[in-house]
Amino acid sequence: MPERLNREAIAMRVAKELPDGAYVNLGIGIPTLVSQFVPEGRTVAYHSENGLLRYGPLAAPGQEDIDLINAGGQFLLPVPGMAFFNSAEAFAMIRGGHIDVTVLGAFQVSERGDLANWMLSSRGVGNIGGAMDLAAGAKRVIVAMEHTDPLGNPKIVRECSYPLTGQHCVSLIITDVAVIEVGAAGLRLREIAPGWTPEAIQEITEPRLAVADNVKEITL
Amino acid sequence: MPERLNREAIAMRVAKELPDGAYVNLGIGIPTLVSQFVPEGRTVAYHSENGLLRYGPLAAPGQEDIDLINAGGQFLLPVPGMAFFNSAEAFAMIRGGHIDVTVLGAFQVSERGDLANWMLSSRGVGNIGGAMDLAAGAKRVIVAMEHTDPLGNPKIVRECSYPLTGQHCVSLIITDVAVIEVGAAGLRLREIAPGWTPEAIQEITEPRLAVADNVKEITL
Amino acid sequence: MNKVFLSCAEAVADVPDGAVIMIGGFGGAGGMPQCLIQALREQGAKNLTIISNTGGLAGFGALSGSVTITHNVLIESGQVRKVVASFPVSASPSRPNAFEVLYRQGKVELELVPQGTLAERIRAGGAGIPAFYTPTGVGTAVAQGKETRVFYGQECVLEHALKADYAFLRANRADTTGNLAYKGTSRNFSPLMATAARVTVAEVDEILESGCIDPEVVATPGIYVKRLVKR
Amino acid sequence: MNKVFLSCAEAVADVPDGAVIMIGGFGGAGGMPQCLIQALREQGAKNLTIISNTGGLAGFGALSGSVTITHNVLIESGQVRKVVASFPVSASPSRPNAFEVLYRQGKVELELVPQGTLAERIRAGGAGIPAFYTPTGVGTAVAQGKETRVFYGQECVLEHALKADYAFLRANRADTTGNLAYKGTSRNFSPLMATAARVTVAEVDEILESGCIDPEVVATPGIYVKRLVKR
Repeated sequence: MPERLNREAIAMRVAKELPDGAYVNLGIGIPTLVSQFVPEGRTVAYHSENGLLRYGPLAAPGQEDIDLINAGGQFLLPVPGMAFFNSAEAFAMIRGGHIDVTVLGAFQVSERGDLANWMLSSRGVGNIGGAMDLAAGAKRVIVAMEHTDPLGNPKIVRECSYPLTGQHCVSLIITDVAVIEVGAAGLRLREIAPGWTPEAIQEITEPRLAVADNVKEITL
Repeated sequence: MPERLNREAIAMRVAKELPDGAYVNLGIGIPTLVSQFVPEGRTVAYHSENGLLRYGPLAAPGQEDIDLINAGGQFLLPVPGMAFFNSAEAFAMIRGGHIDVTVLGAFQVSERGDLANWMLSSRGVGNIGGAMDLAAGAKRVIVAMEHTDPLGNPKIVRECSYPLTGQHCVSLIITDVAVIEVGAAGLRLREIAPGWTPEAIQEITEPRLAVADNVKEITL
Repeated sequence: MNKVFLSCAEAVADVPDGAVIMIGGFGGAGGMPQCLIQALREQGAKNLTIISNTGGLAGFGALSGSVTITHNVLIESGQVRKVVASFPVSASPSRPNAFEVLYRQGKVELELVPQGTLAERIRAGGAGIPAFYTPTGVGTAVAQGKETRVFYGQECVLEHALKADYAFLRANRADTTGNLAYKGTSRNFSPLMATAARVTVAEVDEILESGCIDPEVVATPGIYVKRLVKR
Repeated sequence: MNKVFLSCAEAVADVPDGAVIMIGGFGGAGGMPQCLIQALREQGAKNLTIISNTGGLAGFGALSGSVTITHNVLIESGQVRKVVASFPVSASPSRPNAFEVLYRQGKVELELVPQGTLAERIRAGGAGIPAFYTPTGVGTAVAQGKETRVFYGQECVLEHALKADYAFLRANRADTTGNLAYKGTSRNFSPLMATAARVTVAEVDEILESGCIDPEVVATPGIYVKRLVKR
C-alpha cells in the first residue's frame, strides 16, 4: 500500500480550504493543528466556543494563563483584536450561522454527510461538547480524519453505526488519502494522496465514490 | 368633595411600598416622581429598560449626556455601582422575574387586576414600549394614577374598555384618594385620603370595594 | 478584509428598494446612526421595512437646541413601507410624528411589538433560534392570532425571530477588525441588531487599530460587523 | 442589604439535600468556584443535581503541578444524584472520572445536553423564556422524545429552560452591590447561571467598593447576585 499523509499533512490540506477573512472554529485533534498552516497572505479569525474570538498560538510552558484557554483546555497567547463573551453568545455565533467554517474530527461520516463524532458505542457514554451545535450551525463543516479506523474499517460509511452528531451537515471530508466532496448526489472523489488510485481508495470506502473528471493529486 | 392628593403626594405614598434593597422599575409620569421620596435608611436600585441598573437623579441643564438617559428620554446623573447592558439583557431582568417592583401609570385597572395603559382607544395607535413586559414580568406591579379620568369617569372598572397591557397583573392601586389591594377575591380598600369616606370612594369606583377591617387614613 | 468605508454614502450605496433595515438606538441622539440615516435618505431606496424601537421621533432625549436625525426623515420622505417598533408614535397625541400621519393615511404599515419581545426576537434572529415562547403580551392585542401554550401554569405566546438585510448602528468606537464598544445607555438594541442582519454597518466616533479596545469591553465582536464608517 | 459573606462555609450553609446547583466554569481552573465546591463538600448536602458544562474533570486546562477542585469531588463523595452536562466524562476512556465510574454503577443519572443548548437553556431560565426551538441535535439522541417542528424549511427541536436553586460562580472581582467582572475565557457559563438561580453565590478574588468596576465591563449586574465571598 502507498503511504498515507500524516496528521500534519492532513491539517496542511485543510488549511488551504480556509478563505481570507474567514471566521473558523477548529475542533480537537487534527483540526487544532490547522491554524499553523494557513497560507501566507490570508487572515483567519478563530472562534473558540468557551467565549473567545481571535486568539494567538498555544502558550509555551511558563506562559500559561488559566483565564485564556481554548475549548480543548489548551493555554493560548493573547492577540490584538481578541474579544471575550459568555457561552450563550459563543453559541449564538455558531447557531446563528456566523461561523464560516468548522473543522471537526469524526468516527464516521455517511454518504449523505451525516456525522458521528461524539461517542464510541462501546463506551456507552460520551462528550457532546459543542460538536452538535457546530455541526448544525456552521456554514461549512469540514471533517479531517484518518480514512479508516485503527482496525482498518472504513470510516466513510453508508449509514453511521455510531450515534449521530448531526444529519446532512458535512460538506467536505479530508483524510490521509483523499479529499471527498459531499453533495446531493453522494460522494465525489476530488483529490487523492500521492501513489494512490481511485480504486484503492474505493476499496477502503464503504459507499460508492463518484470520481471527479479532474481528479488530481493532493498538494500541500 | 374633600381634597385629593397631588401627584407628588401619590408618589410619596408609593415610595413607602419599596422595601430596602429592592430592584425597581419606574414608568413614565407619576411613577418617575417616586424615587425622590424613598424613606431614609432604605436603598433602592433603579432599573431602566434601555439598559441601565442603578442611576442617579435627573441631570440639571448643562449636565446632560446623550449616553445616559432613562427610558423616558430624561437625562440622568451617574452613580457608583451602575451597570450598562443591552436591551435583551434589560428585558431578561424584567421577564425573568428579577425586578421586585414596577410602578406604572394606567388609563384603567379592572377588578381582576387587568391593566390598560398603552393606548387610548380614541387615538387608534399607541406606544407599548416596555409596559407589557413589565406587567407580565415584574414580581409586583403597583399602579399609581388619579382615581378618575379628566371627565370624572372611574378608572377602576369592572372590565377595561381600553386595550389591555396585561391580564391579572396589578397587585396594588394607589390613587389620589385611596390605596386598594387587588386580590383573588377582588378589590379591597386599605387606605383613604384625609376627609374621604369609603362610601365616597365607592361612588367613583365601578366595581364593588371590600373595605378592610383596619382601613385607615393615608399617611405620607 | 478591509471593513473601513470612507463615507456613509459609500457604506449605504448598495441598499436596494424593499430592503429590511434595523436601526439601533433607543429613540434619541444616543446610539442613533444619524449620518447613515441621512445618507440613506439621500441614496433614496424605497419600500423599506424599518425595525427599530420607535417609529421615528424628532425630539426624544434631545439636548436643548440640538436636532437629532432619526428614521423619522426616511418616513417623511416616503421611503418606508412598514415599521416594526414598540414605540411608534410620539408621546403627545397633539404632536404626531411623520409615522402617525402617514399611518392614518394608510401609507405605512405597522407591526407593533412589546419592547422586550422586540429585543428578544432580534436576538433570536442573530442566534439561530427561530422561535420562542414568552409570557409578555398574553391576553392583549399583540397576541391576537398567535399560538399560545401553557408552561408551568403560565400562558405564553409563540414569537418568531426577526432578521434583516442591513443593520445601521452607532457605536462609540471600533477597531479595524470590527469590534465595537458602546457608551452608557446608548448600547440598547445595537449589539442585538448587529447579530441579526446580513450586512451590519456601524457609524462610530473613532476607528482604532486592532487591539486598542479592551477585549472585556467589546460588546459587539467583529464577526458581526461588515462595514465601519467614521462619523 | 449586605451581600458579603465572610467564608465559603457560611455562604453555602443553607444548601439543603436535593438542591439543584449550577456550577460555573468551562471545566478547568478558570472560572471554577473551587472554594465554594470544597465548602459544599464539607457541608455535606446530598442528592444534589449539578448543572455544569462537565461532569467534573480533574485535569482539564490544569497548570502543571497544580490541582483544581471541581464538582468531581462532590461526585466522588456520593453527594450528587444527577448531572446535567455537555461534557460529562474524561476525554480519555482509559482514565474515567468519578462521574463515569458511578454512572456505570447506576449511582448517578445523566442528562446530556449539547453545549450551546445548555447555555441557551440556562439563559432562557434567567430570561423568563420557558422554551425555544433550536436546530441543534435534530436527528440525534438528544432530540429523542422531544417535540420537533419545521421553521423556514429547517427542522428544530423544542428545548426547555433550566433553573436552579443555587448558582456557584467564580468571578475576577465584585463590587459591594454585587456587580461582577470576569477575566478572559473564564466568563463562559457564569453570567448565564447567575441569572437562572434563586440564590447566586460568587467567589471572587477581590471585593471592591461600589463604583470601582467600570459600568461598561460589568458582565453580571448586581441584581443577579445574592452572596459574595472573597476566596
